[in-house]
Amino acid sequence: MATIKDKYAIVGIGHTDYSLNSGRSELHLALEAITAAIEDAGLGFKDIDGIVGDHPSRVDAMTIGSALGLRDFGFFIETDFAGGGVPGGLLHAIAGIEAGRATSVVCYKSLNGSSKLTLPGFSFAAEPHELGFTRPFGLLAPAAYAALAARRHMHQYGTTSRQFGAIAVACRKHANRNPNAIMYGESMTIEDHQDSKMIADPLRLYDCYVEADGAAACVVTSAERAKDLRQWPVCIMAAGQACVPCLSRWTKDPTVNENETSYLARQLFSMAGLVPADVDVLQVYDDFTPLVLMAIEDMGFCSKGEGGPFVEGGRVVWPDGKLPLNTSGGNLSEGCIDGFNHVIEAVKQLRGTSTAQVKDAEVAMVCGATGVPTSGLILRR
Amino acid sequence: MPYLPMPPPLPYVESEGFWEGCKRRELVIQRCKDCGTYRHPPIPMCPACQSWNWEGTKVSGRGRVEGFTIVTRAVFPGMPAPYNVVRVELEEQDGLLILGNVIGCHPDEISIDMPVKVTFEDVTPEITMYYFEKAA
Amino acid sequence: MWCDWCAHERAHPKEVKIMPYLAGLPVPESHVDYEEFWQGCRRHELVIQRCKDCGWYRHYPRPLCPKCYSWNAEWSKVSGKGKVWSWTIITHPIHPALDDMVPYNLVEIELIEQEGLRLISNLIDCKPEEIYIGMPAEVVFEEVNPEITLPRFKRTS
Amino acid sequence: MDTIRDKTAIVGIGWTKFGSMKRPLPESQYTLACQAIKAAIDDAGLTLKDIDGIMRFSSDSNDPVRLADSLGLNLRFFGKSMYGGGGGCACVAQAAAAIHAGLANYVVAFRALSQSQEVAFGHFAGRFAERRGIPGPMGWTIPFGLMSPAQGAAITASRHFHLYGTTSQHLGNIAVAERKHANQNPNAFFYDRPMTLEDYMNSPMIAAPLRLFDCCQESDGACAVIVTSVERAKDLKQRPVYIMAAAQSGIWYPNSVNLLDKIPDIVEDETWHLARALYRMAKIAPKDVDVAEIYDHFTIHVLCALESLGFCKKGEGGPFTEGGRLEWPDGELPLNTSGGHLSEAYIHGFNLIVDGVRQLRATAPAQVKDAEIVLCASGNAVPTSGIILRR
Repeated sequence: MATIKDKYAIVGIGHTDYSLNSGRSELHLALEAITAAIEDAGLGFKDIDGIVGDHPSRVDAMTIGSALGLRDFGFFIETDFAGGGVPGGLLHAIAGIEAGRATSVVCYKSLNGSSKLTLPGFSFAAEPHELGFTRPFGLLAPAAYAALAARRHMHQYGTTSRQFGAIAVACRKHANRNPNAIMYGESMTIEDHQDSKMIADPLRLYDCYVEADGAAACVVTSAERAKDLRQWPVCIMAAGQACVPCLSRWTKDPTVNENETSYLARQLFSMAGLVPADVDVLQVYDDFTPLVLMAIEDMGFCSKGEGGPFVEGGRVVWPDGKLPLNTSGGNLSEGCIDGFNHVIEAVKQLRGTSTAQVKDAEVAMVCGATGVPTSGLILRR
Repeated sequence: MPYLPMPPPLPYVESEGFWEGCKRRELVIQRCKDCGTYRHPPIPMCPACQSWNWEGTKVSGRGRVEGFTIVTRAVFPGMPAPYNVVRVELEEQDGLLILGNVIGCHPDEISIDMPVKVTFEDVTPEITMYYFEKAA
Repeated sequence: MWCDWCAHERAHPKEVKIMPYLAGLPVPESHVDYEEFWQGCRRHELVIQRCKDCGWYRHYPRPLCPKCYSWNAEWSKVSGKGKVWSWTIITHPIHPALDDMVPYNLVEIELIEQEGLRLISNLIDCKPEEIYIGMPAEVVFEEVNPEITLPRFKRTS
Repeated sequence: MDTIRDKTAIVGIGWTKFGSMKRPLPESQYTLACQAIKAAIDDAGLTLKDIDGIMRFSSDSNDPVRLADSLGLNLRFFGKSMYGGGGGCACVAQAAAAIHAGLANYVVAFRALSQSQEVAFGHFAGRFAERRGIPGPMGWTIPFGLMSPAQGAAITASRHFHLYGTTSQHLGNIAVAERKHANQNPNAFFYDRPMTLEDYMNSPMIAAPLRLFDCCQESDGACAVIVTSVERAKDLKQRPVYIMAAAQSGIWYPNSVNLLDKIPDIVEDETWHLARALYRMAKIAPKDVDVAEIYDHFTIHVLCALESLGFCKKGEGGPFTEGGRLEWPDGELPLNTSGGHLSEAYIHGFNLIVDGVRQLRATAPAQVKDAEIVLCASGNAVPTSGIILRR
C-alpha cells in the first residue's frame, strides 16, 4: 500500500518576531516568515509552486503568490480548524507533491492575534447556527469550553489545578530561554500560577495561551530533493489528520477513550512504526493547560486519567525531564501562532538549534489541538 | 457628497498612505524603490522584484477608462441606479489599474479609452474619496 | 453528594446574580434545523430530536442519526430533569454585555433520558460555591423576548 | 514526474433536488449536504463507514465535525479549497491526491448551498451598507459600487467587446445552448422554459453589457462525488470514471481586486496555465475533448475559458460560439449539457462535475453519443482548477 513515510522533508523554516503589537499586517508578517523559510532552505522564490494556507486566514495564496512574483502556482489548499489544522497543512502539501502537482510547497500561518490590526473581512460561509445553543448562556470564549472539560477531568480523576500549573510552569521555563518568546523575561513559579486571577473556573490566567502577533512558515519538499538543499533535512516520518463523531458538540468529554487525538496518535505511530516511548521531544498545542494534559493521555504517553501525575515532578521539563514538552514555550509562553510555532520548534530540535535543546533529540512529535478536528506529525533527524 | 451611499473604506496598514494622500487631494500610488514598478492595491512586497522597499509616489491622476459597467439593477434597496463603475489605467505604467467612478458624466458618454483625471470629495472627517472625471 | 475535588479546587467569587440571567447576549437566530427546539421552549417544553428508528436522542439537531444512519427523526418532549455534568464560573467578561454580569455560572447538564445527552445552560438559583458535579437540576424557561425563550436550570433535591 | 493520471476514479455521484430564490428548498444546507453525500455513497454501493476523507469548499459551513456527527464518519483526511467557484475541481483533485498518497481510501468531495437561507451571492454586499466602513481590500471595490460578481464580470465583458469585437449575441449563444440542454433535464430549474436568442436579447440589463440571462442563478441544493483508487473502483457498483488529470492554477495578478473583474487582455491567464497542466498530465489535446463542462458564473467567463482552454484562439471566443457549435446533440463541443449554472442550478461547479460523470456513464439527460473524454474547468477570474475525466 502507498505510504508517505520518510518520503518528504521540512527543508526550510522561517518566522517573525512574536509580539503583542507588531504594527504590521498579517500579510506583511506572512511574507516575512515565508521569504525567511524559502531563504533558509536555500531556494529561490520562484522554486515555490505550492502554497498551503490555514484557517482562519486573512492572507490568501493568490496574494502571497503575486507578491512572490510567481507566474503560475499549481497547488493551493487550506486546512481546517485553527489549532487543529496546522500540522495537517503539511499533510496536504505532501499529498500535492505526491500527486505530481507541486515540487516545493510553502505552508504558513500569520496572525494579528494580539493587536487585531488586520480586521476580518467578509465570509460567504454562514456562521454555525449551533451557536444558538451556547452563546445565549454565556459560552463564548474558548476558555469556557476548556474550563468545562477541565472541571470534568478534575472530578473524574482527581486532577488538580497545580497539575495544570505544572504544564504552564514548564512552558514558561522553556520560554525563559527563548528570546523570541513573549514571556522571555518573565519567570513563573507554581505559586505565581496559583495566584494568577481566575478566568473561567478552574482556569486561571496562566492556564491560558498568550495572544500574539507573528507568523511562521516552512517549506516541504521530497526527501530526494532535500538532499541537495542547504539545511539538514528534517524527515517527515508520519503525518495525519483526525476527526471523529463527538456526538455532543459542546465540550471535550475527557472520559471518552476513542476521540480525535487517540485516532490521530494511532495513525501516526502506526505510519512511523514507533511507540510513544520513542519520542524524544513533544510539541502539543497548548491553548489551555488542561487540554494539553488530556492530549498527552489520548496520545498514549500515559493512561487515561493519569495525565495529572504524569506532568508533575519535572517529567515534561527541559533539560532533565524524560519527555520535554513545548520547548520553545508554546502558545502558553512563546505566543500563539496557532500551533505553527510548535512545528518550527520541532524542526529546530531536530536540527540541534533549539534554545532549549534536548540532547541527541532524534524523534519529535507535533500534535494539534484536541477537542476539535486535529492533525499531527512525527519528525526525525 | 459621496457618489454612492455606501460606507467609506476603512484604511488598513498598507492602505493608510493612500487615503492620507487623498485627504491632501493627491493620488499616491505605492512604488518600488528598487525597480520603480508601481503597484495597486498596495501590498508589502514588490511583485516584480520582491523588494520590501517602497514609497508612496504622487501620480498625475490622469489615465483612460480600461473597462467599465453601467449598473442598471442595484443589488440592495437604497442604491441608486443606473450608476457607473470604471477601471482606469493610470498613465504612469501599462496595466496600472485602479477602480473608481466617473462623476459628472452621463452613462452614455462613458467609453473605453476615454481620458479621465482624478478628483476628490471629502465624505467623512476621516476619508476623502477619489473619483474620476472626464478629461480633455 | 459533594465532589471533594470540586470543593477543594473551587474559587469563591463574591456574589451571584439571579434572573434575568445574562441579559444582552446574542439570542439564537431562527433556523430551519432548530426551529422545533425553540418552539418547544416557547411552549415551556424541552423537546429534543430523537431517532424514530433506534430511539437515540441527539442534540444539537442534525439530519441523520449517527448511530443507525436513519433519516427518520421526531421531536420528543423530555422530562427536563438532569444533573450537572460539568460547570465553570466565568470571571473574565469577553462580551460587552457581560461586563456587569461576571461572575456567572455556566453548566453542562446531562439529561436523565440518555447518557451523554447534554446541553449548555445556566443554573439560576445557585451561588457558585453551591454548584457541584452530579447536582440534580431541572429545566425552567426564561422568556427573553416574544420570539425567544431560553431553557435554564434550577436545582432540585 | 510521477502523476496521478488514471490512478483514481469517481465511483459515486449524488445530488439533491435543486431550488432557487423563487422556489426555495425547505431543507437546510446541512441536510442538503448529508442528502447528496449519502446519495453518492449509495450510488457507489458503499456504506458510510467506508468514507474516511472529506474535501469541501472553504465557504461551506458543513465542516468535518458536522458531517462526522451526523454521518457517523471517522475521518483521516479533510481540507478546503479556496476561491469559491474556482475551487470545485480542486476538491476532487485533492481527494485524488489523498487517495494516491495512501492517506485515505474513499474521499467525498461535495458542495452544499442554501442561498435562500444563508448568503445570496449576488446580494452579499448589502450586508456592508450599515457598517461604519469597509474593511480590508474590499474597500477598493464596495465603496465604488462594485458589489456583485455580475458587475465585475461586466467590466471584463466591456473590455472583451472592445478588444475583440465580441457582441451580446455571442454571449447569448452560450446562454441559449445551455438553456436548450436544460430543456432535456427534468431536474433543471429552466426545464420547461425554452429560450431563443431574441428572448435573451430582451432580458433586462443587469450591469451593462451583461443581461439577466448572462448570469448564473442563485440556488439551493447539493452535489457530491466519491473518489477512490482504480483498484478499489473495480469491485464497486458503477462503471468507474477515471481521473486522467487534475490540476489547479493561480497566477501573478497584481491589479485584480478579485471580484471577477478579469483582465481579458492577458493571454496566459489562470485557465491557460490550468489547461497546459491538464493536457500535459492527461496526454491529450483540446480536440480530444467530447464534452466541456465549463464553469459558467457568467457567459463572458465561459467565452474567456473557451479561449484559454485552447478550443479557439485568444479573442476568437465570440465567433466560436456561433453555428450551434456548443449545442447538443450535433455541435462539435457540447457545453454544460445539464443546463449548467445558467439554466440547471448553481451548485458552485459541482453539478457540472456530476453531469460530466453522467456523460461518461452514458446516463446524462442530454447524452452525447459515445462521449469518452470530458473536461471540467472550475471558475476563472480567480485562482482555478480543473479535471479531465474518461470512460
